[in-house]
Amino acid sequence: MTTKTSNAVESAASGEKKLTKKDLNKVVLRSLGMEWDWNYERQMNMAFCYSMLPVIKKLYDKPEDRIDAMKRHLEFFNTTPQLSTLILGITAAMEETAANDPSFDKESISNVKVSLMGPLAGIGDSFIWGTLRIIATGVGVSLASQGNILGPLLFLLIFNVPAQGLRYYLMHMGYKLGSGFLQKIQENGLMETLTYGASVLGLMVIGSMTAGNVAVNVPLVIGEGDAATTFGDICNTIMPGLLPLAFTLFIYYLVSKKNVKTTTLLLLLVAVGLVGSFFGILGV
Amino acid sequence: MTTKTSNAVESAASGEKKLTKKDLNKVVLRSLGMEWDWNYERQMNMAFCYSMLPVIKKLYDKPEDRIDAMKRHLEFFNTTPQLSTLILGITAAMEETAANDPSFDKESISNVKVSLMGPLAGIGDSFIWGTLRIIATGVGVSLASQGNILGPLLFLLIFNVPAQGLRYYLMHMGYKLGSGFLQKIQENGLMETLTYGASVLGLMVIGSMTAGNVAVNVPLVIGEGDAATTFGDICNTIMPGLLPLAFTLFIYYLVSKKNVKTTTLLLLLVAVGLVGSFFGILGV
Amino acid sequence: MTTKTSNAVESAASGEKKLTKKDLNKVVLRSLGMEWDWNYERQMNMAFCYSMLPVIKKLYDKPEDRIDAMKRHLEFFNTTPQLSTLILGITAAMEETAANDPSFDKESISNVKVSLMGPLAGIGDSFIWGTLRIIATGVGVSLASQGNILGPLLFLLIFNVPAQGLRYYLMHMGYKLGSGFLQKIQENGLMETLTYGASVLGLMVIGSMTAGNVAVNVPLVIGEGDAATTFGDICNTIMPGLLPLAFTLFIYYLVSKKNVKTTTLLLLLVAVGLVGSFFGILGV
Amino acid sequence: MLVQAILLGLVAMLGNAEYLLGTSCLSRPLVMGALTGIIMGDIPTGVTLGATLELAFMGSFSIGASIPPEMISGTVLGTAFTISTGSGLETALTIGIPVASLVLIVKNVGMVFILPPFVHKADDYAAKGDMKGVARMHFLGGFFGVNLIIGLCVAIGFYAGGPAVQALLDIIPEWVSNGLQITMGLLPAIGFALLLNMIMNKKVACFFVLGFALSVYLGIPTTGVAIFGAVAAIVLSQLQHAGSTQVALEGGMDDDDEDF
Amino acid sequence: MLVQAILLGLVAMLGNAEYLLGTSCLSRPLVMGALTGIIMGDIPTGVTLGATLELAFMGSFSIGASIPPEMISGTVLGTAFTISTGSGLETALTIGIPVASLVLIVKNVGMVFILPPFVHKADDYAAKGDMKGVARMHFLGGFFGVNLIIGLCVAIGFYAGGPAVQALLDIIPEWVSNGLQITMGLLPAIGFALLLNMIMNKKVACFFVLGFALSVYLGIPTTGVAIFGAVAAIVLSQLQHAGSTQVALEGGMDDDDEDF
Amino acid sequence: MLVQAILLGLVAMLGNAEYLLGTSCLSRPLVMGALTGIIMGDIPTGVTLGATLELAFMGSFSIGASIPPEMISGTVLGTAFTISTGSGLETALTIGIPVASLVLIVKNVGMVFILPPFVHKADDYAAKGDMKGVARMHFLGGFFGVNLIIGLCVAIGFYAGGPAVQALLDIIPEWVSNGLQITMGLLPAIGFALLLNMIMNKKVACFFVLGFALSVYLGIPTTGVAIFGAVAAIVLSQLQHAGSTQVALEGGMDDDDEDF
Ligand SMILES: OC[C@H]1O[C@H](O)[C@@H](O)[C@@H](O)[C@@H]1O
Ligand SMILES: OC[C@H]1O[C@H](O)[C@@H](O)[C@@H](O)[C@@H]1O
Ligand SMILES: OC[C@H]1O[C@H](O)[C@@H](O)[C@@H](O)[C@@H]1O
Repeated sequence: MTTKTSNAVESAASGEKKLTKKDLNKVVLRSLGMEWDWNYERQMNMAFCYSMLPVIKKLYDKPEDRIDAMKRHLEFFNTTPQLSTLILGITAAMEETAANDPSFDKESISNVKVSLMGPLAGIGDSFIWGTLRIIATGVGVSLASQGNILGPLLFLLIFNVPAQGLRYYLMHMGYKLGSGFLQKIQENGLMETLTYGASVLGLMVIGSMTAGNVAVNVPLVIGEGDAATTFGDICNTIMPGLLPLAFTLFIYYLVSKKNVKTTTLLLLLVAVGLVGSFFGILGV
Repeated sequence: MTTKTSNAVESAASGEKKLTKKDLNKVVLRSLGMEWDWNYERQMNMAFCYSMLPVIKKLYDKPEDRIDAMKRHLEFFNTTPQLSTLILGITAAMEETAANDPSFDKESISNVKVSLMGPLAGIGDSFIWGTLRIIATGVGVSLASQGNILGPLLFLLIFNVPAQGLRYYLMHMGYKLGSGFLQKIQENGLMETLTYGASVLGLMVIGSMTAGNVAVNVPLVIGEGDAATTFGDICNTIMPGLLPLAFTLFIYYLVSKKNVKTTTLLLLLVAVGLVGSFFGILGV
Repeated sequence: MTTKTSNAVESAASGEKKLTKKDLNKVVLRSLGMEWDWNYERQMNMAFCYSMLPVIKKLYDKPEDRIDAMKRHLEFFNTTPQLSTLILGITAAMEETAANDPSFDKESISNVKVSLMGPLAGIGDSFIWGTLRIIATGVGVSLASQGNILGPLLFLLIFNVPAQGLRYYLMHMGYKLGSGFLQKIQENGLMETLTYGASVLGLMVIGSMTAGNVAVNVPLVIGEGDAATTFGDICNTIMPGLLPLAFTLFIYYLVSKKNVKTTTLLLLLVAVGLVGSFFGILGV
Repeated sequence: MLVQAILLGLVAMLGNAEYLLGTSCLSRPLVMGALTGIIMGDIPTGVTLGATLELAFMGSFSIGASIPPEMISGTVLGTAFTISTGSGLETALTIGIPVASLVLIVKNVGMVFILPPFVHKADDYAAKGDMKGVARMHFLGGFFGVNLIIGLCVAIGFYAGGPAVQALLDIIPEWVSNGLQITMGLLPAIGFALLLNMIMNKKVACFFVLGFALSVYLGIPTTGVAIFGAVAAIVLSQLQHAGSTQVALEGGMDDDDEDF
Repeated sequence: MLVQAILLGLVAMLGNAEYLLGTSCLSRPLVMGALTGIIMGDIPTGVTLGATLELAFMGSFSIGASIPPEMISGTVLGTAFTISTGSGLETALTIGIPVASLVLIVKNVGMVFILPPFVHKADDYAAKGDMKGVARMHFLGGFFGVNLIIGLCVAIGFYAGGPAVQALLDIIPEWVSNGLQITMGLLPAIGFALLLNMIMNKKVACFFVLGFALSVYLGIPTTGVAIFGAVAAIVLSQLQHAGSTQVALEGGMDDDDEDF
Repeated sequence: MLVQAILLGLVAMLGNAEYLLGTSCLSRPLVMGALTGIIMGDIPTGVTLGATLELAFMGSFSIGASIPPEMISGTVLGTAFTISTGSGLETALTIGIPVASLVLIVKNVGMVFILPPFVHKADDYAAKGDMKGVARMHFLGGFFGVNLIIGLCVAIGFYAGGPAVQALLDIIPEWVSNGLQITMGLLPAIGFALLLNMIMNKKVACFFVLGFALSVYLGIPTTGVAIFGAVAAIVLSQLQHAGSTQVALEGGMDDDDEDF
């Protein structure tokens, strides 16, 4: 906070860099393409960097600073796209501080990005895909199934008014958070608490979505006659959904411990599906 | 504690004021009318003050002390009536301490009253109205529906033996708490913990009762034909009971932030019901 | 830890006593009879002591030390039998430390035994009896009900491979814990945390098993005609399963506060069952 | 006829006097129905109708400032007319329920216009140190502000007779009676809001939502939520004071004895 | 006949010897039924009856000091008589279940009168430092106190024959057999009470209620409760030690590595 | 015919362009069906088929790296063929669903072989400080790597005609299409694993299991779990910082004001 204030004073004297509302709105606009070139390697990295370009241009003059910043923002990034502006806003604010305060530790920018994108995705996916989309679909389908063209129109409206409104709002809120609350929180050592809380929420949501969206069926028959059961049913006796849970944790293990690439996993799962289907071990 | 003991020593010497069991029983008797003149402005205030009169008379001799005490107990009060004696007991004990120890901060009496009545109401309403009454009704109705006069009699017995027994017991327990445990707790700074725990329990119970007792139906139709749904159903997709929850929180907001009076709210809800019914927006 | 290391150094010099893998395996073998002479007085005490004999023989030379150790291990012991080796392992490691370090407080051995056996039983019973056995039974019955002899065979395999595997594994893990982690934990004052966590889990599991396995039915009719209910149903209105819960807590009270012997309780329950059945108060 | 009317009025006043007698549930239909039966000379029918109306009003009880339908008048008039005309169960319901809504409005008029002056008068007496005055206001306020009104409604209603009451009820269009019923569903929100206002602050607000969510998602009844709530309260209180001396909530002892 | 009786007695003793062989579930009806089938020369029927009785005794298992019905004798006699008389499934149940209750009583006589002397004798040997003596008591106690008794019950029962056993069972009035069954439902409470006595103290008592409530209100099976319990245990342990070095329960490491 | 093929290709590209336009759900069957209807000259049928396919693809959405079936091509071709041949609802489904699985594979070929070079090229530009270059790679990568491919699939598919597409689909044996559907069920695991990789560490891992268990044991939907999760997050954060200054998560204030 003190840094902030003294900077503000400095800024009157020297030429302190300051992002305007217009700059932030440019970022909002660019963020619309957050999933345009989503790739298996670093996911939203290009779109994130592209969204940050106006900020980078405004804040940094020296080429090496710009190169640095671009590299920083070409790193892995992924979150619920409509809410990505929250992190863009926070990041923009932190870049601003960094541009004006040479002693600012730029690594903390990446840290904040990384620590927020996961929980935000967990919460956001549940809200955007699991709730908002379902409501919009409910209304849309109920009209469209009668051939009423209002169906798709209302669908788009109900989905996008809150979603894009949030996108806009979160950018500015993120910027404010980034330059005020978040710095205070970091000074007070509360960042850890915040991430902890967000992780608790995010993980629970991911757990619930895993239960609903990952499907692993093993219709392998055990026993004979009326009393016969399947391997899948026996697993469900231990815990309902044990197989999807174990499978997801296994993939997690491959990703986090064995550093298996996403593309490899993709091909692997196609193979597993085909082989499992061929031998009748896995079912739909 | 030390104050207490030294007071006890003093009392042998000087004329220390001490409430007897008989005094407390008088209060129990008077507490029976706790809801007799329940009013929208300060709810049980008159009955509470009336119940405290024997205590005030016994403990204070000077008119200004009595006036002070009466004013104090004519303030807002509300809790589950059958359990009100818990707070009466605690309050009586604190008045006793106050009467004997001039340095005692009398505001703390009001504080304890206020901080306990809410949680006690939450827990008590659930027990008295939600559980005890339902059990008594169950037995009573099962007999009465055959025309058996034992039905209403057993109903009254099953309800009142525990309810009024509790009323008696809580008075004396409250008095003991107020002169022992509660003071110790206050000295140890545990009062906050106690209120915290009671609030957790009380709020959860109120939340549950809100879910069961507030009814907001919006049968506004959206969509056409087979796929049509109502506004209410869409809200339930987001969260079952979202409307009653939101409505209750809105009323809470009016009460706590806008200081809207209870009488106003009452008239408002009558109006809302009538208007909603007239236009078919709200349903039974 | 420091004690441990300095002992290790000593051991090179003097003749320090050390348990080998072979010794531990002997204990595993003997632990198979953990329930062979289970008795109402001290439950698994004889089998536990018998299992520890090889350890006692190896570690102690002086007769008084051996007598001491035998007495120690003839005390009350009970836990899920297949998992008893965890505690045997820990105990063996602690005896080893005691044998080499005269300043070691031997009472802590009994303390650790006592504080771990309860939570382990709670968790273990749920896993071994509630989960593993049910799965094995499911598979076994589904085959056997067609007369297929594979049913009982698979049943035994599915149950015993994990159960006895665990028995073996836990012995060695227990030994390692007892000579490393557990001592560190005790030094760090984390033992309490560990017991706390284990108790939380153990108690929840016992609570759940109580709900599923204790049956108290009171078919006493209250009311007449169609509206009649039973005493049991009224209790279930307060809380489902209130009677089994209250009954279990009452037995607990007899056991823990009144020190009623298990044999007495046994006879009591037979009497209660017969009398209740005779007068029609209790039902199946 | 007049005597019966007066007696029924007194029964109704006795019902409302439960609030002077320990909130002892005298006003419930189960009790009022039986007493009406005694006055009308047909106890079994009175008791049976009481049971029927009790089930109908099961969900009506007062929480905080939410006042439920005025069951007393509903029950007494519903039961009395059913017995006097010898008609069936439905009559008790079709008269009792709308009467209860209607008299609630009359009762509220009393509580808004008649009762408050007594409350303010009590303040004056207190300021003068007049204990007797405070006590007097307490008794008179409740009597004139509520009790008498209900008695009058019942007595007059019965004296006017079933057809007159029915005619009055028939004037009311359906959307109004529907509207009043909707309001009955909304009213408890005031009670809960006032309770919340007494307890809630930022730190604990989430527990209100938790209790609500437990009920709507898992269908746990309130007693069940109270059990889960008690566990939460105990554990969280312990954690809050971890490190400092722990107090056992139930027993008020300073130390945590292991042998429970 | 005599030979078969002796062999069945040995089968029963083998079943009970599961307690010498790792509590390996040899005594379960599924296994006992199959072995009885072998002795009786009709394996498929033995196996099938074992499966039937296993389902009937599914809920019977020992927790703490609660001893379930003596399934071994019930299964062996029930199966043997069914095969020898060539009757249907029901016979196995109608004989097996009451026999199991009856022999449980006989078994308890052994555990109350015969076993304890061995336990006390072991104390004496220990006091003298006689390891061999302690070991001997261990083996003999289990054998004479329990194992042999069950074997004898089965052998004698089979030798006496189905009608005799049936006659014995028929003497028992219905309220007695009902009463014994009620007792079977109460018995587990002793087991749980003893477990509680080992773990419970004021601080954690609420978790017992929590586990119970989760099961009765939400119908969560025990494994499910164990999962929720594990989460609670981990989180609460962490919180208790917040501030001080946190220990990761699963791995026993001192620090909390972020890359799991 | 050719013109329609090109227009349908453009509609498909517009659908995929939702990822340039705020992930605005343009690609959903509900929207694609309507637009296809416009091009094919039968709006009501297009809208209705869109609704049908929307329901079929309800569970298909992208989480992390799990890519759902390529609904755009499925919807556009399914709808277009149904309208052009005048056949019933089922046609849209029997063509739409397998086409979506098939084109997903083609799309993945693009994402695995065509898109990555653009990503790496962007790194080079960044290293040189060339902002325009980075921006260019962003646009071109998405266009050539994904967008164009989908457009081509649709245009070519429609031009080849229903029978040709059907023939292509018929070649695929059942175990393959089954296998692909199984894979669709497995794919989300990658998405969740990547999310977990971003958040999970030893300390909080149990909450993943908790969320899962709440859903499978109690059937709570994800929003419900989020509500319970929010309560847990708030309470646990508070406890973690108990003692030190407490921060109210929602408002960012330093102190805990009692009047909420
Ligand atoms: O809510 C506490 C309390 O408030 C009012 O006094 C009445 O509604 C009572 O019935 C209730 O118990
Ligand atoms: O409860 C622990 C343990 O107690 C006794 O030893 C037996 O009932 C076992 O079956 C059980 O596992
Ligand atoms: O999970 C976060 C995010 O990951 C990817 O970017 C896509 O699957 C999005 O749909 C999703 O919201």
